[in-house]
Parts: sequence; C-alpha cells; structure tokens
Amino acid sequence: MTDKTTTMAEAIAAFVHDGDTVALEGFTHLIPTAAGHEIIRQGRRDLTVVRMTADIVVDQMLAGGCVRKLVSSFVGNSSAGSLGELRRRIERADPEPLEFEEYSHYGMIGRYLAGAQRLPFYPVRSYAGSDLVSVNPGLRKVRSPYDDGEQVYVVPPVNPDVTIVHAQRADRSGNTQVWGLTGIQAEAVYAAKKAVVVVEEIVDDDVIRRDPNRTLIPSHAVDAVVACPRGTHPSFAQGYYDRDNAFYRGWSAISADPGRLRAWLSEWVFGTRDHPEYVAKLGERYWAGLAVDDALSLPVNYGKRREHAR
Amino acid sequence: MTDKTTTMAEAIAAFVHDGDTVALEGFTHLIPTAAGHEIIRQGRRDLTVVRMTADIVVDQMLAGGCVRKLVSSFVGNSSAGSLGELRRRIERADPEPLEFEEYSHYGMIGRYLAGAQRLPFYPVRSYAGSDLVSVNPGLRKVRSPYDDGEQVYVVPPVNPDVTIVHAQRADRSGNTQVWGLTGIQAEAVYAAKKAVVVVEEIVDDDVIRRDPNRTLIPSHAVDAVVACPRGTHPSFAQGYYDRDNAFYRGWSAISADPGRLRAWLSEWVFGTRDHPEYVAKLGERYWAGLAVDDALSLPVNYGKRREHAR
Amino acid sequence: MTSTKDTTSSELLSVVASRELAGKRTVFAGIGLPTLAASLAHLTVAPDLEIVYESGVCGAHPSQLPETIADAVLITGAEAVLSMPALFGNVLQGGHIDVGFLGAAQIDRWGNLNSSVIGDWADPSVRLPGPGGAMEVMANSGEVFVVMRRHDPRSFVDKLDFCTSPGPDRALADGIRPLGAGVTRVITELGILARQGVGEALRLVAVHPGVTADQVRAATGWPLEVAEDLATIEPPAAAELRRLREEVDPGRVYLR
Amino acid sequence: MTSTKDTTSSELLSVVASRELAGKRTVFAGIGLPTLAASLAHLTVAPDLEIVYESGVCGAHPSQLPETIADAVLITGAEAVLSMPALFGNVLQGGHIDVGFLGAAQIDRWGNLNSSVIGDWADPSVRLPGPGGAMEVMANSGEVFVVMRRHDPRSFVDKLDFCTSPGPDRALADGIRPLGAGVTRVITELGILARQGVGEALRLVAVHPGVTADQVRAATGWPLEVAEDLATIEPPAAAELRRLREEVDPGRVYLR
Repeated sequence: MTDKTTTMAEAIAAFVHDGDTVALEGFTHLIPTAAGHEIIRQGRRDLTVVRMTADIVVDQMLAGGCVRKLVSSFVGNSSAGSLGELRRRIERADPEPLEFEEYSHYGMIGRYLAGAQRLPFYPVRSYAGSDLVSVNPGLRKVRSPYDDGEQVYVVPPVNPDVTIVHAQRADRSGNTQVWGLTGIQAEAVYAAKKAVVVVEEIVDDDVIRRDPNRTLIPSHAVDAVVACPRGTHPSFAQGYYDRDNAFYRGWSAISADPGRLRAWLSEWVFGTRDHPEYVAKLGERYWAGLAVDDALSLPVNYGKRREHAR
Repeated sequence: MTDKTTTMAEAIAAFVHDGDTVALEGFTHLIPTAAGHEIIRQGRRDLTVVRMTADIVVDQMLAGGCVRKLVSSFVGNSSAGSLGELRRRIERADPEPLEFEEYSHYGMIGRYLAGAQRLPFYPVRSYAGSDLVSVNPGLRKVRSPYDDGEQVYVVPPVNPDVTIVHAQRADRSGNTQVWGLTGIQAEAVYAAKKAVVVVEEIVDDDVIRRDPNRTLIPSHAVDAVVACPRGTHPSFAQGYYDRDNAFYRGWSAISADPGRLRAWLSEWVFGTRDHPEYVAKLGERYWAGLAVDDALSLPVNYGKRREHAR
Repeated sequence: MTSTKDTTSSELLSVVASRELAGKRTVFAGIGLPTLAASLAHLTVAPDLEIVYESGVCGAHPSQLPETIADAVLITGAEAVLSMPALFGNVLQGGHIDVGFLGAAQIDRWGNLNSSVIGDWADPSVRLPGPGGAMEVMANSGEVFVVMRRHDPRSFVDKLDFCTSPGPDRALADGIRPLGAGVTRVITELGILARQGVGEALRLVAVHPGVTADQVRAATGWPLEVAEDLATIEPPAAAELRRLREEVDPGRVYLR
Repeated sequence: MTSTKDTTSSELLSVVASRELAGKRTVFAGIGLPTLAASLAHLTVAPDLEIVYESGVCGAHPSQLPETIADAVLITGAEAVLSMPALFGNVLQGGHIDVGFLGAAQIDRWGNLNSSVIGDWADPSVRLPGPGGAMEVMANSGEVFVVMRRHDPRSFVDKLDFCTSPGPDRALADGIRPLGAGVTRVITELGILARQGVGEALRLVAVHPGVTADQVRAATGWPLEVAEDLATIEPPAAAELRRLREEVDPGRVYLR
C-alpha cells in the first residue's frame, strides 16, 4: 500500500509541465475545475488540453494563457451559452490563435479506448460523410478483412502525458470510487502516462474494500491522490453538492467580455492561494444553496465464507 | 414498465430453438447452469454454444445431445480436471463429432464487444505467431492506416440468437444488477438478438433505483426475466451462496465415465421437473454447507435536490 | 379548464413532436423540447417509452425537471447509469435507439446537419459547439427527429456551411452502409417536413392551421417539394396541453 | 523452529519463484504456486506487489486461501473488481502487468507455450484446456515467468505440438511488434532457465544444489545452452519457509 496522497499544488507541479498533453475528463459531472485553476495559478504554458466537453474550465485555462492546442468534441458552455475566450481565439485569433483538433464524442471515447488498450486505432460507426473528415487528418478508414469488405472509420489512440479526473473518494493508494455519471474517466486514466485523481474525500481503506465494484480506477493506474472538497465547482459531485447552474448561466456574460473575464481570473484564481480559499471566498451561505439531502443506496451483501466450510 | 417475468421453462421454449446460436456467460461466477439444464430437459438439438469458459454446464449440454458446435476460449473443468464428454467428442468423435471454433479469452471478449457495438471487427494485440490462426480462419489481420502502418489481429463480431446470463437481482422489466465478478455478461447481452436474464431474486423497482450504478444491464436490452434461486450451482452467486468446489472436483470422475454421466443426467436433470426440484433434491443440509455470512457494503449517497434550490 | 387558444410555440412543438413518437420504445433526447415531447408521449401515445440521455442515464425518474442531460436529479432514482463507452458503444451504436432527437444551426434537404461553424471551419465567423454526440445519434438511431424553432432560409439551407452530422445519403457516398434512416421528421412552427430514408429529400407533409405551402416554401432555402396529400396538423388538444402544463413542466421551465 | 531439510517441491518452487519477483509491482497470477510465490514475495522482496487475477480482482485481501482465481473470498474485501473488458483491455493489454505467470503442457527454447493439444489440433490425442487468457498474458505482460513441476523432455520440447501462446520471436515473424519480452524465467525442480527477450533462447542459468548441468540437459528436449557463470540456487531459508508455511498457506492447501 503506497501512500500517494499529496497537495494539489504539488501534484500539478510534479505532473503537469509546459508543453504537456493534459486530459481533463468528467462529463458535466465531476469536472476537475480546481486542478484547472491550479494549472492557471502555476502559469503552465503551451499545453495541449484533451477534453470531450470543452466548457468553463477550458475557457478559463484559455484565458489564463495556458493552452496552445485543444482536442475536443464539444466547445460550449453546456446549454447555457458560449465560451467567450474560446470563440475569440478560434474566430479571431484574439489574443492568439488556438490549434483545434475536433472529433465527435464517440471519436474521443474511441481515442481514449485505443489509448488505454494500446491499440493502433479504434473503429467507430460514425463519421461517414462528415466534413470533419476533411479538416481532421486523424480520421481514416479501414476495410474489414471479412467477407463483406465493409469500410469503417477509425480514430487514433490518445495517450496524454497526464490525465486528471475528479471523483467522490479514494483511498491513500489511489483506489478510486465514482458513482452517478461515470463518463470516460477510467479509460482516460488508463490511456495516460501519469494520472492524478482529485477527490472529495480520502477514505479509510476499509470503506473502499467494503464495496470493490465501485472502484472504477484501481491504484495501479494512479500516481497521485489529492483531497480537494468541492473541487469541481461549478460542476457537481453526486451526493456531495449540486451543480451551480446560476454560475453556468452567468459565465457567458463574464467570458463575452475579455476585461471581465480577466478580472474574474484575478479575483477567483490568482486572488486565491488554493481551492480551500476559493471555497471559503464563496462562503458557507453560498454552499448551503448547493447542498443536497441524503438519498442513500441500500447495501448489498458481498458475503463472507464460514469457517465451517470445506 | 413492461413486466418481462416468466418461468425458466417458458423462457427456454420461447427464446432457444433448435439450431440457434446460444451464448451462456458468467466467468466462474454466476454461471447459468439451471438454464443449461432446462435446455437439456427440453431436448434442444444442433445448438451452437458460445461460452468463454466451457466448463461443467457445457459438458452436461454436450452429454444431453444439444450441441453441434462450440465456440470457446477454455475447455476444462476449471482447475479441477477434465470435461469427459467434451474430450470424447473432440478426441474420438464419440458419440459424434463436435465442431469447435477456438479463440483466446480476449478474442472472445473482442467478439462480444464487436457484436454489441455493431462493429465489423475488433482489434486485439494478441494472436501474432499463434497456431490458433492456422486453425481458425476468423482470425485475420488489419493494417493500421496511421504512420507506422502497424498490423494488428482482429476478431469477427458474434451476435448470438440469444444470450442467457445469471445475475443476483433484477426488477420485473429487466434492469439487472450484478456485483462481485461481472465478467462479460453485459456485452454478451448487448451482442445478442434476444436476451434472457436469470436472477436469484426479482426485487421491487425501488431496490434497483436506489443504486442505478449497479445496473449493468438496462431493461431495454432484456427480453425475459426468470427468477431461479440457486440457479448457478455448482457455480456461485456472490453474497448468496458459495461455490460448490466438491462438486467440481467430483465432476471429473463422473464425466470420465459415459455411463455415470448419463446416469447423473437422468437423475439430476431429466429426473427433476425444474430447478426448484433440483434444489430440493440436494436438500437444505447440503445448501447449508454453501451458505455464506453477511459482509454488507456501506451505502453511498446519491443525493436529493432540496426544494429550496434555485 | 385548459385553454388551447394561448398555446405557446414551445407547447405547439412539444405536442406535435410527441405525437410522432407513437409506439416508439427508446428515444435519445436532449433537454428542452425533446424531453418535453418525450415525456408527454410517455403519458399519451407511447406508454413504454424510455428516454436515454447522452450522459448515460437510462430510465430516469427525476424528482424535479432536469436542467441538463446530466442533472443530478436524473441520476438519483434512475434505473441505470452507464459509462460513456457503454452508452455510445452498446446502446447507441448497438442499435437500441428507435428515435434520436437532434438540433442544428443548419439543415439541408437530405437531413444533413451543421452544428459546427458559420463560415469556414478553419476561420469561422461563428464557432458553434460542434458535434458532441450528434454524429453518433445520426449514424446509429433508427431515425432522427429534428425540432427547429426557427423555420427560415438561414437555417433551412441549400448548402450547409459545414456538414457536422451526415445523413445516410452522404454516408453511402462515402462508401459506408448507413445503419439508420437519418432525419425522417423536421417539426417547426410552420409544419412538418418528412423523408423515409436513403435517396429521399425532405418534403412538406403537413402544415399548421392557417399556414400555406407557399409560406413554407418561402421560408426554406431549397426548392421544397410538397406532398400531394398535404395535411393540416391537428392543433394541440386540451388534454394534451393539460398534461404538458400540469404534469410534464408545471414550473414552465421550458414552456416559455 | 522451521526445518529447511524437509522442504517439499512446492515449497522449493514457491520460494525460488518469489525471489524473482524482487521489486516488481504488479503480477498476474493463477491459483497454486504462482499465488504462493507472489504472496511470499509480498511479505519479503516485493512489499508493494499487487496480484491481479484473470477474473478481474485487483488488490485482494482474502479471508481464506482462495481455491480458484474467481473465489468469492478474493472478491469480498478486494480493492477493485473489474469487468473482463477492463481487465484484459486496460490492465493487461494496457501494459500494467510487470510479470505474468503461465503454465503449459509444453515449452520450447524460445519460451513459446502449448496448452491446447497433444497431437494434431483437428484430431488430438489429448485435448487440453486451451488458451484462456494465456495468449494475452504472454503478449502483454512485461515479462512472463513459468513454473513447471515436471522438467523432462516431454514438457521441454524441441518442437511444440501446437503453439498456443507465442513469445515475441514468433510474433515478430508474423509481422507484429511484440509488447513484452515473453518468457524470461522458467523455474523447475532442477533449476532456472532464463532469456532476456527477442532473439534469445532459454539457457540454464542456475541449478539447485546437487543438480548438474548435464542432468538438466538430459531432461530438456532441445540442446540446452548453459551459462558460463552457472549459479547454484540458495536453498530456501528458514525465514522464507516459516513465512510460507505459517503466513501464506498455513492450511497447506497448495504446499502439498
């Protein structure tokens, strides 16, 4: 049992370097926002960010000047509007161009699957006839070696230098449990050279071992474990706190104005030393508005062999 | 909410026909033995059985005269010895030949994945240099369309006429929950044209909905739900009863002798009307020897939105 | 008593779309009008309908109206929550979705959709969110319904600026056998355009009361064919509106 | 006091194999000698060692000695239980296994293994269980250890009846770049055969006290090369045997 716990500052310093390819996953649920903020605080540059749904945290990292290239399948502020910085970068190269490599969701999923499984490609049934094929040379065709000789598009593997995901809980060695929407996090971790897991809480080994089927990411795939409660805000952690929909709705106006966006970053990212300060700055009353009541699962029986047996 | 509950006899009559391709999955855990016995009772013929680990239930179905062809990646009585009937069929065509299509475990997994995902093939990293390639024309190579032009073996999809799996519990509509070893059951169900789920118990909808992450097979993929407690014997159901290791050890001697094997079938399969009779015939004292004590998981919180919110 | 006079645009589109789901079993729906239509259909013409969400939720029983496809209220009490590989691979690509709902900035006569850019992809005047899972919904659903609030030549175009989600005709031209029929219904404030599948263009099959075929032609950027037996859409019935207003969206979150 | 005199064959093989796991992090092991070796190594030379089972169990903490790789006691209290696609795809093919243990009916000088048939595949004299996951363990583990109870020319053959699980040399000859080194250690009652990787044949690198190189040559079905610095294996130490007997398998289930 290796203790891999560390602080967010140390994890980002150790595992995210200028020029790295960094995957941040979490599909609406469990978005690793606090990790993105720490990357901004530490002033990383020239990152290639891989993220299926490039949303607020990506817009913030773009505004923080951290990102040279984006690999994504959806670039929008959820259903709440636009990402101002992202659109300025893409539509007007303002303040600088953004390299953009675009896939569909399943294309991204396939890339993670291929990366996790050390496959040279992953076949998908979509893409036929899409103009994406003409702007993304990574999309290629393979012919089936079976009788029908059918063709199918394939996507190339992605192997990020580091994948960062957020989860409800882990033990000190990185056995990580997730419930609610589980997205693509496990495959994104397995596809990466290094993996950082950020959690709402680090729990006793026994809590994990009482329910091994909830462990989606085993410790052998994890390099660092960071406790960072409320680290997904404005995203949510099922059973811990709700999504801050008002923040999402407000973001479109903030990010539409470069001045406001930079002021926001100054106040909330550069103006806080770490995520606990960000949490405290929002205030307990604010968090009370995102609190959820209990809806507990029923226990299942894993069973224990009797001593009498055999 | 469609009620799909039925009896084992009705499910086998409705979904397993002479000449069908039938997948029975469950990797050591949750083997659908009772379904195999009912197939024998109903006298199905010329089946193609697809099963990663062809073990006791397959040996029994072979002896029952149900099987023309076997598709598998492991043919043995676990680590407890040989399958007598299977070896006689393969080594001596006694009493008749057995068509055998052989893969490795991951080849079978890939076939189910391709079948479930409607892919023309699934790529795997193994098989290079194996003699299996020379005896199984289903194993082919594909060249990567990316720079390295690397080659990789692929396996063809499998789409059984019906897949039968056993699980701990389901609701009436087929939302199926499994814990402990989960194997390849979900993919085998999705790969099939029809799917029958056999369970230790049918539970209230609320039990399932209190823990949706445990539902590995959603109702939309299920055609029939059969309650059949202890239906995996001599396999086990985590948290319900233990594996009958003595039965496994005893099987090698039974199946080594065609006479004994047929006598066993007469007594235990043809001699019982259904699985409840088989269970009763073993007797409560026998089952007490396989009973397990409780080891309950801790509940997790899914959370409930407060009315105050937003 | 429920008044059918003050029917809003959202109500009209939801009711009309719900009727098209008669007898369907599985629908892939986003939040907003598709969810309203599917929820209403569940209460009326498609009692066995299951809504599957892109986030991985199957058989949701939300305590409140969800605000996103990943809303926590969709998860708590759901029948199943799947990983993204399972949702996209087994459920969607595996062929378990009867009807997928999609939206788009532009649609052409073959039901091809653009949700990527206005202008050139490499130097767009407007960068839109992009494909998300729309390409997979198009490629793998049995058929696709599109609900478009705006019916005008800027959205119903002769030529897409960019084809994000191609219908089966474009897939075939690319040498790949399509798995679904593509867009079969486009429901707008003016009427319903429809097509059956490969080789067929969208044509006007029904109009709302008071709308003429010429009006729809004028609002469409390609020479729109009109069905010989052009139907008039039955206005929302009082019972439909009552269920929509009182049971589906009592807080009028989407029934703006 | 632990007697080292009455060391059984199983104890000898377990202890010798455990030493070879020094510093390793992940091992893919079946039940029996591999589990004993890995469990002993965990207590001695490889404190961070994790045993991964083909059934999907990672980080098991069994209450009793498991009887199969899928034993219920491996699941209760484990750190993780994975589906088969995750175990074979992400963990094994993904390259997370340092050492895989394999057995076989036949092994050749390149570490290729036969676990399928004696005789012809289509008409075998003995049908063996077949590949299971052995082919994937061979192809994807960093290296593979083989523990063979029997060291004789019927098992150590010049030519396999059937190559079930090919080493990297055969993979390369088939035009595919191998991911692992293949068999690097074969541990038997006579000694240890070893090779580094592609292009290298197994050669005798160590013998048990009292065993001569000629004895091993005679027991091997191909002309066995012997290392110039042929070592003599240190017999099991009292401390190793004590831990094996008292902590790993106190019921002597596998220490027959």
